[in-house]
Parts: sequence; C-alpha cells; structure tokens
Amino acid sequence: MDKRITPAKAAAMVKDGASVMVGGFLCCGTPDLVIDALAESDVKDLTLYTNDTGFVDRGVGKLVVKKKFRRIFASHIGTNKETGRQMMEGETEVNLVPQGTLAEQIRAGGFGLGGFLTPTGVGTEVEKGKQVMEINGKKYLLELPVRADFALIFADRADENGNLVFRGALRNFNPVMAAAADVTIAEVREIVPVGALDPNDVIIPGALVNYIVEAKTNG
Amino acid sequence: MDKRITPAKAAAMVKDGASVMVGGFLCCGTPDLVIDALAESDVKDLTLYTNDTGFVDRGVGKLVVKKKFRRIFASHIGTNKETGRQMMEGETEVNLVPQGTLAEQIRAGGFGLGGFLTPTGVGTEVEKGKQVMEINGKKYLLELPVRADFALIFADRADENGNLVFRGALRNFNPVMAAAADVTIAEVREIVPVGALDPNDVIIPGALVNYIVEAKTNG
Amino acid sequence: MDKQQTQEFIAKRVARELKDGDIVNLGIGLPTLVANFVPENKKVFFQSENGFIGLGPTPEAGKEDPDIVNAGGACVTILPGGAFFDSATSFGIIRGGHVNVTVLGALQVDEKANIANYMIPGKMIPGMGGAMDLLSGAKMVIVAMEHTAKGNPKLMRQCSLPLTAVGAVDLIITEMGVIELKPEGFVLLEYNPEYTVEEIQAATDAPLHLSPNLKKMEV
Amino acid sequence: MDKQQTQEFIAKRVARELKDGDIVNLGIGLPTLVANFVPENKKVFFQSENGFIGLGPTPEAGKEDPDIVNAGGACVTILPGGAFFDSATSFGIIRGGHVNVTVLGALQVDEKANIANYMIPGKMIPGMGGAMDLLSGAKMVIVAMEHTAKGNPKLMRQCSLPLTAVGAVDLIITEMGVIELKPEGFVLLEYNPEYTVEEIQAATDAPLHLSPNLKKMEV
Repeated sequence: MDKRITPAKAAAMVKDGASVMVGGFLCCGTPDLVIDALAESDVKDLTLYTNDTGFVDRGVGKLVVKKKFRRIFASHIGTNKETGRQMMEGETEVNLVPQGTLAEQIRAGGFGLGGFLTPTGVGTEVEKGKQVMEINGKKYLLELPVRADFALIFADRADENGNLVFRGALRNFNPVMAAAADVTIAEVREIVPVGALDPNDVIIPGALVNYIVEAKTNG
Repeated sequence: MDKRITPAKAAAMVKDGASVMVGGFLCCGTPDLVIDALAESDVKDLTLYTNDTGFVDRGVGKLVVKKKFRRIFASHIGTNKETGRQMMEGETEVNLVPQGTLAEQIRAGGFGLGGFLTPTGVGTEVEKGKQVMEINGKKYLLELPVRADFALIFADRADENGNLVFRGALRNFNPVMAAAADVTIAEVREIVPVGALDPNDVIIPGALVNYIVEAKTNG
Repeated sequence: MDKQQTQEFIAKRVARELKDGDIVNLGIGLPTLVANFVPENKKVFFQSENGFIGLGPTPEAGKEDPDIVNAGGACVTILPGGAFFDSATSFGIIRGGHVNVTVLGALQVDEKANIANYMIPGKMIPGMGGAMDLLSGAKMVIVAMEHTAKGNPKLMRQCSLPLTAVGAVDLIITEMGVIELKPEGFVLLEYNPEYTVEEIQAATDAPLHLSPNLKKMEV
Repeated sequence: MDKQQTQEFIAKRVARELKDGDIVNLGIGLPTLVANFVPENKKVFFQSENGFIGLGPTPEAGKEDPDIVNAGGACVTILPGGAFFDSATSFGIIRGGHVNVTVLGALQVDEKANIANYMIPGKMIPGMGGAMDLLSGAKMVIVAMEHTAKGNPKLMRQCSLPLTAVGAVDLIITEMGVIELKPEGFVLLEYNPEYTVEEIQAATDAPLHLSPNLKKMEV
C-alpha cells in the first residue's frame, strides 16, 4: 500500500494514446516533475484536459511544445503561442471549453453524474452539437461528464495514505481531477506520516489518490 | 455590514409559507438556537428541506412536532415517529429523496445549474414523474435544482465576514445549503474577528452568508 | 446459534470479502458488526456517508466528541489518516465508484439482483437515506442479512416491496450460505454445513443454482 | 487623455458603480485597474476565479508568494477575512449569482446586450477562460473598454465576432460615456463633456437613445 513513486515511474505508466488531466492554473498548482518526466519520455498522441496550456517553457506548455498531444481541451490557450499555432495549422485538435463548464464536467465524471445543465454558453459556438433544454423558462446546455486515464495533480503536502492538503490558490482544478481518472498521481512538496495531517484540513481524501510523487529536494 | 443577529431576529424573518433548508445530520451540525426560536414563533405552513427530521425532542424534529411544516423533503424520517405519523395520516406532505440526490439538488440550486443526471433511483419509485435520459448506454434521472427562501445552517466558528469553519462531521448539508437560499443564516459556537481564521481553512466563504447567530454561552 | 451469534457469523464471513486498501461503507445494524472482524493484516478504510473516511471504533465512555458521529448518529472516532468532507462530496465519492464495497441489510433481494430495503407501504417508511446512492455507486454490493424473516423467504423470484435499486446486488451472505447474483439468478457458492442444500433451497423463494465449485462456508 | 489616463478614467467611473459589501470579479487588463479606485468608505470583496475571495494588492518586491496568484497568473495577496477554494466551487459561486458585479473588456457589444470578447476567427483565439461563466452568472455585467478600436466602433447593431454571451451586458462604461442596455438598445445615461453627444453617436455603430436624465459623466 505504499503509494510513493518517482516521476519517471509516473511518466512510464502513461502510454501512447492515453488521456490525461493536468491540474494547475497558469502553472500555479501544476505537477512540474511529472511533466518534466513526460517531456523526456517518448509518449505521444495524448489527449489533454487542463484549464490552460501554461507557457512554452513552463507547466503543461512544455508538453505542448514537444507535441505530445493529439487533442487538447482547455479554457484558455492565450499564454502559450505554440498551442494557438498548432491549432491554426491543424496539427493539434484544440477544443475551447468555458472554465466553469470544464471544472463541472470533470467533477461530474469523478462523481458519477451523467451530465448537468448549465446556462454558460447558451447562444454561442459552445452550444453547437449540444442538447438545449428549457427548465422553468430558462435555457441550459446539457454538458456531459469527462473522465481520463490519468489525473496528474499537485498539492502542497500528502500523508502516506494520499490525503492531500493545499495552500493558497494551488487547488484550482486539482480536487475535481483527483476523482475523475482511473489512475490519480499527486505530486506534492512533502510527504508526511499518517496522523500528521488534521482530518479537518484534508481537501482530497487519500481514497482518490493512487500514487504520490514527492518533490522535496535536498535543499 | 454587521452580520450578527439574535436567534429571535432570525426566526422573525421567516414568514408563513416560506421554504427553509435546515442543515445537520441526525442533529449533528444543526442550528439549535434558531430552531428553538422558530418553535416558539407562530410561523406555519413552511416547506422544509433537510437530510432527516431528527428526533421528536431534538433538532428540526421539534418543529415537526409543532406542526410547522406543510411539506417536507428529506432522505430519512425513521428516527422521528411524528414525521411518519403526519405522513401516514395525510397531515403533512412528506417527500423522500435519496440523500446524495438531495445534496446534489441543493448544490445545483446554489451553483446555478439547471439540473443534473444521476443513476440513483433508476427503476424505483424515485423515477416517477422524472425524465429518464440515456447517456453512453446508461440510464440516468434528470433531477432539478432546489432553492429555498432561507438556509438555516450551523458551523463551528465564523469570522465577522461570515466565513465559516467546521470540525468533525458538522459539515454534512451545511456547505451546499449556504449557497442555495435567498437568505442564509449561520449559527456558530463563536464569532471571531476578521483575520482570525486562516483563509485555507474556510469551508463556506462569507459571501454566501447573510447573517450569523452566535451560540456562545457565558460558560 | 442465537440471534447475536447468527449476526456475528454473517459479519465474519462478510469481512473475508474485504481486500487490503478497500474503501468500505457499512449500513446500520448487522453490517456495522463487520468492522469488528477485519483481519489484522488487511487495512480497510470505512466511509461514513455523513462525511468522513477513516471511521474508527466507539470512543471510551467520557471521551465522546458530539461532532464525530456515524450515519446512525452514534458517537464514533476517526482514525489517523482519515478525512472529513461534506454530504455532496461524500455522495460524489459514493456515486463515482470510489467506494469499493457497500454492505447493507435488505428486506428482499430477487434473482434479477433487485433489492428492497427502505419501506413497507402502509407500515414502515423510514426513507432510503443514502442506500439508493450506495447501491448505484459502490463497485461491489454485499447484502448481509438473515436468510429468512419470521420463516418467510427474503431471497425472492421477484421483490414485492418497492425497490431501492435495480440489478444492484453482487453477493448475498446469510447464516445459510453465500449466494452470488449471476445472469441466471441466485448461485450458491458456499453453504453452511449446519444446513443441507435442500434446507437452504426450502428457505429461498427462487431456484438456487449450485456453483460448480460449491464449498463449505468458512468464517 | 493618453491611453493610461483614458483607462484610469474608465476604471474610476466603474468603481463608482460598486456598492458596499459587493463581491466583484475584475477581468484582466483595464478592469483590473478598478481595484485602485474603490472609495475608502466602501468595502468591496474581489473574487479571483482561480480560487479565492479577498484579492488584495500586489505584494512588495521580495514578498511574493507563488501560491497566491490572480487569474492572470500574477502574484497578489489575500486580505484578512478572505477564503480559498477550488475551481468547481469558484465557478459555482459565479454561476450561482453570488458575484454581484463582473467587470470585463470586450471586442464588441451590440444593442441586444450580446458581447464578443474571446476570439477573432483566424487571428486570435485565446479562449473564453471564465468569461462565459461570469457573463451568465454575475448579477450585473459591466463592460469597461475604450469606445472604439483604432477608430472603429465597438458598440454595434449586431456583433460580427463569435459571441461570448447572449443578452448579458447591463452597462458599458467608456471614456465617452455610460451606456445602459435596455430593451430599446443603447441608452446614454452619462456623457463625458469632452465629447458632444453627436461625437459619441458617430463613434457608435447603433443608435444611441438619450436617457431623459442624461447627465455629465463624473469620476
């Protein structure tokens, strides 16, 4: 039941064609060591679910530059010109999803819901191909759940059970992604013994976390 | 912007025919002072949303005994015989809702969703009158959002902004209810000054809380 | 065996089904006893649907914390490495398939794997609580109950009471045997040698198919 | 006025719309400046959609905390009495109408209150980020922008760019005036006396209706 693995072992689990969710918001709360290990691997044709594609030299953006993705679902790609270039030139399929809808789709995927109705995107290009339902006179889009083979997330600390605690704005998409993948790998700054975390402070229960990568350096 | 009120003032806001959500799970995390003030008031014909109807002498069950409710939505009424009696004898309309569905309906109501699809209850009496939708070959019920005029919730502590922190199993339905009412009244054991709570520990942001009742006794 | 011995016998056999690392939800009553019989060499995490993982034993007298109660409202403890959360998260975890095993009692189970356990029309209507969500979400559903009620079969061709879930039950464990739900119906995997197979069939409304690997029940 | 003065003028006028106790979300760019002009006697809470309420000023050099960043990825601070949360909760708060005011920029707004601000097909596709959710959820939508782009009108009879939201805009504040969206279209409430009404109309694609209470714009 030891959940600790190295970044290299985490990356080695991800096979060609897999779908991955990557936590973080403009590189805040992103699993950098796991991303670096993936960048060094030969893996390709991945599908990515993430809030944004970071920067060309930071966060998940490094993997975009390495052309690891066949498809990307994100709410914002404006900070990484390479994503836009690949999209424009047809090299990568890029799907823009409203941020709240993406977060809720991932939550629905992790929490066993078959979909949800949101007013976001009604009357816009986001509506295309989706069922519009009217509830109490207001229009909503039926949005479907999203799951992935892997969730690559980040937290401040973990205990050995995989319980995760956060600080500041690190949470963002990490908690919803934790539940929505077949295999969830959490990179953390430090792993502490069972009992060292207050159960009131845990944001992601260890039950949702399969593996932990510790980023603590010898510094 | 002072959010402090007395239990009596909280109760006085609730008018005949109003809908109220009451937090708590078998009286753990229930706003007892506000309930007692309501029990003493003349208010009637209320609609109640709650996990369970507590006991005849504890929690929201006291209000059931006082016949304050015209309609009750709850997942469990077995610990309060009076609820069952009123239901059987047609004195009160009692609607049984699966616990997870009720929590999610309230979350949807508070978070602006028009509904959600859940597998819970497919093929049972809960399905009656609801739209069944098939997504990727699996059947789901379309459940609609729930909102109320008042959310009467409980937390361990509040700061003066209305930020709420919890301990143990006190949370239960309280966080989802906080967002789902026009007026949210939180009863807490203690109110602390702004700045005394760590923003990482806040479970319900003060933005969702209109009034605070402090239960601190002089003991 | 008297009633208590019978219940403990069933609970012991259920405990053998649990695997190291499982997240397990135990219903009220007989299922709660299962926690007492988990072998030392298996680490099992008990989930309490009112809001935590890491349910521990009953506290010593005088050390009860009223904020830490189980889904039956009884004072319990949380083990080191546990985590608290709210009802929407709790049922998200349940509905999303993150609970490996749920153990529940039943009024009736039929050979289509349907289960009835939340009401007897006109008599007893406690409500479904979290049972419908647990039945639709848990990866494995074990019904732990006495084989008959006042001599009447509970394993039916077709449930006559309102269903709690359709096609949900995986395994039934009674004092007479272990019965798996398969497309062909009830398959007897193990029998308690205190009973003959004929006696077990006589106590069962539907036909019992005998497993090719039928063996004696051990606890 | 140079560009900076123009932007500050607009931001100052927007700040006058905010009320004591408001929860406010400011978009990137010009809207961010609004925070600098909130009068001392009003307490406004800024929400950052990546996960907190209580956004404070830029930290002093050397005191940056990389875990506390705004939705533009810049290091910021959290004020006492703030609260952190995840993206699903953040957008629940937004979609659920708990944000009183959102201030965004736009490429175009039309007289049906439609807004386009997330892409120019074939040229610039940064993505909608949280804008679609903010536009559908916030109680009041203020567009803060320069009245024209390179001399071309941005207040249109009909948006030509892909819409971010339909019928969502309440108020437009530019360096030329304050324009309310009403069923009849653009209604000029205030004009900057540096311009004549004719000049403002000339810079606007759609007809401007003059408010019966038309007055000079003050900041």
